[in-house]
Amino acid sequence: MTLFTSTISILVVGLGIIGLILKKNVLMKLLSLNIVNTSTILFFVLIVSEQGDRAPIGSSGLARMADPLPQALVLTSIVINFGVLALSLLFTMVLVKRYHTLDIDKIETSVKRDYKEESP
Amino acid sequence: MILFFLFLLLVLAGAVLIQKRLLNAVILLGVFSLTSSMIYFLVGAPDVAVTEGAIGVAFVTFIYVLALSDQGKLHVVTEEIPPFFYQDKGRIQGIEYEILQQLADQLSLDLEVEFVKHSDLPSQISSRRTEIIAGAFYKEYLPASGLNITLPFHQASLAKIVDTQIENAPIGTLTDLDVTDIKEIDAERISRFNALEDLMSAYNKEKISGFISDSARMSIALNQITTQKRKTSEISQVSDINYTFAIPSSEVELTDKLNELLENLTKTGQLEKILDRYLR
Amino acid sequence: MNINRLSLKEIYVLAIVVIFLLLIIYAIFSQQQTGLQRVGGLYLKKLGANPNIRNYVYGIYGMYRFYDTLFELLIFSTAVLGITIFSDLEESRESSSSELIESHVVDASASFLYPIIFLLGLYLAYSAHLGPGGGFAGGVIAGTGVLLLAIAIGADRIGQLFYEQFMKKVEYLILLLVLAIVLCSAVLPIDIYTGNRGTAVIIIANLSMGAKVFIGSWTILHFFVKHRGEI
Amino acid sequence: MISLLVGLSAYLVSGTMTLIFRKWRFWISLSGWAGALVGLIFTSITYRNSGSTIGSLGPWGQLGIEIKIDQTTVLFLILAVALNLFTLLYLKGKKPATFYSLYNLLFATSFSWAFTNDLFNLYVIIELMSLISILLIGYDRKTYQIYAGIKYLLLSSLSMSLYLIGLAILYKTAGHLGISSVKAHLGAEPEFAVTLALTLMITGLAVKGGVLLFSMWLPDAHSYSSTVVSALLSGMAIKCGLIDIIRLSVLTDMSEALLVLGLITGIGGTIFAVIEKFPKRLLAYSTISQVGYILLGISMGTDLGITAASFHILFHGLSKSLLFVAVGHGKVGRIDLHQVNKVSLPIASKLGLLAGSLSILAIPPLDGYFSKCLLLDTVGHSWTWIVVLFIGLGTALSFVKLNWALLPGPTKGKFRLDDLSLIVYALIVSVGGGITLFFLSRTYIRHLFCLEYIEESIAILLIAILLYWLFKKPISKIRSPDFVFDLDSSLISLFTGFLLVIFLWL
Repeated sequence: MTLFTSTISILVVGLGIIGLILKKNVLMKLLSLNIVNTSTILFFVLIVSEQGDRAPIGSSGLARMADPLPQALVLTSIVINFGVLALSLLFTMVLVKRYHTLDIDKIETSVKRDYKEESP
Repeated sequence: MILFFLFLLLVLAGAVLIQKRLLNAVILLGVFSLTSSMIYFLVGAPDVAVTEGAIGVAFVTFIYVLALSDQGKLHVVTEEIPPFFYQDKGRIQGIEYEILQQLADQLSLDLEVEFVKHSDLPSQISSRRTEIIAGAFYKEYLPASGLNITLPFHQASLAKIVDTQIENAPIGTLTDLDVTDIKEIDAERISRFNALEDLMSAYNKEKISGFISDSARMSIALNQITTQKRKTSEISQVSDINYTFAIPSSEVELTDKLNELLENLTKTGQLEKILDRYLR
Repeated sequence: MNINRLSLKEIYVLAIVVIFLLLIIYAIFSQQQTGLQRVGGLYLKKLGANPNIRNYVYGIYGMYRFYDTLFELLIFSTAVLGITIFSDLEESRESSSSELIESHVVDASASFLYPIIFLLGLYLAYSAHLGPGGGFAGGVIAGTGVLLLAIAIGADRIGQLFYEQFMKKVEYLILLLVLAIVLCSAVLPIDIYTGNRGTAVIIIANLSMGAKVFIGSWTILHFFVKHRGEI
Repeated sequence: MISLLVGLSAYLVSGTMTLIFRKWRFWISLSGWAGALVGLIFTSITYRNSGSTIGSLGPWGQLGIEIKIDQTTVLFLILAVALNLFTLLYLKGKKPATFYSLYNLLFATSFSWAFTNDLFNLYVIIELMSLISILLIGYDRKTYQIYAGIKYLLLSSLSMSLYLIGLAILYKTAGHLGISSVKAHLGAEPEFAVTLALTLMITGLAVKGGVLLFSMWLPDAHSYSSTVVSALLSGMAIKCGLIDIIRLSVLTDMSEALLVLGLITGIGGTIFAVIEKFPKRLLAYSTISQVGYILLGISMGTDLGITAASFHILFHGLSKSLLFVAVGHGKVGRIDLHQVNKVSLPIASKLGLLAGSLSILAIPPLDGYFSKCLLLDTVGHSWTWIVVLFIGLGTALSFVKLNWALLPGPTKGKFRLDDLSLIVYALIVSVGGGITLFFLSRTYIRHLFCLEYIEESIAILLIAILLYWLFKKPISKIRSPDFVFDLDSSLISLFTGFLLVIFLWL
């Protein structure tokens, strides 16, 4: 059971990576990066989970408890991905304020033009 | 049960990537995080479900929507002036509209047009929402400072129609025309009208002996003159004007993008085709 | 990225990603199911003995690996620091209008809803060791509660109401408090998490994390409200 | 464990205090540095008398986070503390308070990075390091800096997700997070899943560590950012990725994968460096080629290889940051080396330039010589020895080109105080080789000074000068390709690198 669930979450990671590389719009790249991060976290939790796990809370209960360690680690990486996202959105905002376009190629050409124009 | 949500996840990820509008993509991303939070709950990880729900669904979507709330719009402020920019049966048409639409597609933005009366055009420039001012705009048209003038897209002339019989009545013109610097008309004999219709009605009732207007409106004005008036009035060239767009000087990037577009439109001859469709 | 006219680069990218996926899927399937006891099981046994903590996930990130959570707080405060560094960007065009949405429905519902949201945030923050939730989820939910208020009353008035400048300083003092907790738990010979003192330390750690994330998330939201509509 | 906490809390306290007491930001950072010095002394004492130890943070034994103190830790801490002192004296309160807070947080991460032996803690610290260096890169808010920041952020975030996938697979098999306990549970012959997991983790670290195919963000990030930031990034932030590759190399034998990576990085880096015409970008490319050296050292798999790599991390960090500050101090970061001649430079940056380049070219008295010879020792007389010499020749060529344009010009500007810190640091770099006494036995060092290595390095320098003098014109004709370092192509090269490593390893 866990094999299927983790393979599907890996497929979502692959989809996110394809979007990240092929999309020309900077914001779409950020969205697909967000997809990659969320599905990697999902993969981490799913790969160690078994059928019918119980939440690792409280003492009693017969069913097998889910492994608490990946859940504790994943909490940290959710916050990390949020931090990365907030900063990259901030930087995109600064770029769009200057260049009025979200297309990565146009941004790259005008960045190189600005760098050459600005005398040392 | 989990497999259903996982396939939903796959479909949502694909949907996010295919979206054309960014706002839809962001909302779908929110749903994507919500499904993943649901899966966490089913797998027995409530802690992660709550955190993913709080941060992944609510906060991230808020930030995206806030940053995007005015996503990618090109604001155009214009006066309704056929054949340049006018609404016909709910559909916006006109020479300038087609040019700006091509610019918007190039910048992958949506064109948002705001029709406004001539009097509050200066106030529009000050409010920082406008990016382009259109509507048969030419240099003498609006002495507002802080405007970049783009390349002209259409040469035309300022024409004057005079009714030979009436001598002493003042010359009428539209309020927006800045005709003070044209030599042969002395300033005080000009009466200003703020709309084309009452200028024409004044001319038909001989309140004014003639009027000056740019050639674009001249073509509309001509068919409003009553037939017997047409016999006694003749048209004379006053000075040539070229129609351009005006962009607030802070938007340097936008100005040279528009100039670029105008250049290759004239080169490819598309501009001529648009002008033919509307003017000739 | 339409399917029928794929350029060479797109084909190459698709090929790489497909190989990448196949490798990982093969690795997942080829992995022998090691029945051996993972360290997670060890945590469960050890935490079962500690009466103070019922939520074992908190037991790991709140007690055993609190050093990770310290760095997580550092990451969140770096993000907030980055936002404050860039906060003197000139404002966006729309932010001239103070309220986001001028409608009485929002005002009425905001004044009714925000206490509930704060309560939920507070509950999740301080009860992290008993049930699901945690400092981060609680702080962020309270942050969104303040956003609801900002929508109703207007971001700048919330700014003064909230003494932003003072709060920014408090935020960094809380970081030092959390650092002190890490130092005590690592250096002191006695295990500070057992007995009544344990619950006190846990509640202090939870509430300080919740407060820090709350202030940080409001700073981020205030920045994005001030600079909305840029992209 | 105490020394880690001492140093870390010193930097964290000074990092937060600079935001609260903004006026005394220089003195607070200096006190942070003092705390770190105490931490360094503690570590070296524990290392001196008890060798490389593995402990855990907190009283919880195996359940806590694993910490390791070994030669790499001590050497990297010496680098971090020295860099901190030098850049702090050079900065001396010129920047606003938030810059100092980020500066101290960056050193806090590098301090705790040297100690961790826990795979997930590594992930958290790498992410913190990348967030802070992105803010430092984009600090002056120039658009090209912001662009370099976004490219770095996207690449490092993607690579860290790959690292997390690798960690997930590894955790499922090994069940533990600490490297030593993972090694105990892994068993002799690792199966395919574990090899794949380790490759994914190596990819994540290689993106951070400046390996050519993976970190295409490096030339932009290091050449666009301001002087002190590029010195810190090139000198220290890059080394963190390499230290972790050293830590992970303990798990399985991945020598020939690292060997090939080292060759590609070394040769590619030098070729780009020779062609490049902007000084700062040339230094960034030469950082990549030096990373190739370090990878070669690690790939040998012997203890001597690890020592050679750690020493090279220290000495290259010192001299490269000296070079970046010297170039930045003279404000010649962006002049065109091919066209311009007779550039006027202040005396301090000339001295710094000379000391830095000689040390990297491994001229005997300076410190680069020691690490290069250690590397030559580990490599022995196999074919990699020729490759190492070839990379040395390429580096020599690029540095001759750099000094050819910058050194002979007149010196301008009167002697200022912050020049003094530059000159003092140049002296430290040149005489820094003495640190090896602290680690290696006296006889071994006398062996290092044997004739064969000395004439080798001098011969390389002379050949390079001759070559440059002959081929001055054609070199300046070649235009370095820019498209390779765009965002999309760097993402693609990341995955190509990954597939290369996995196929090498199978």
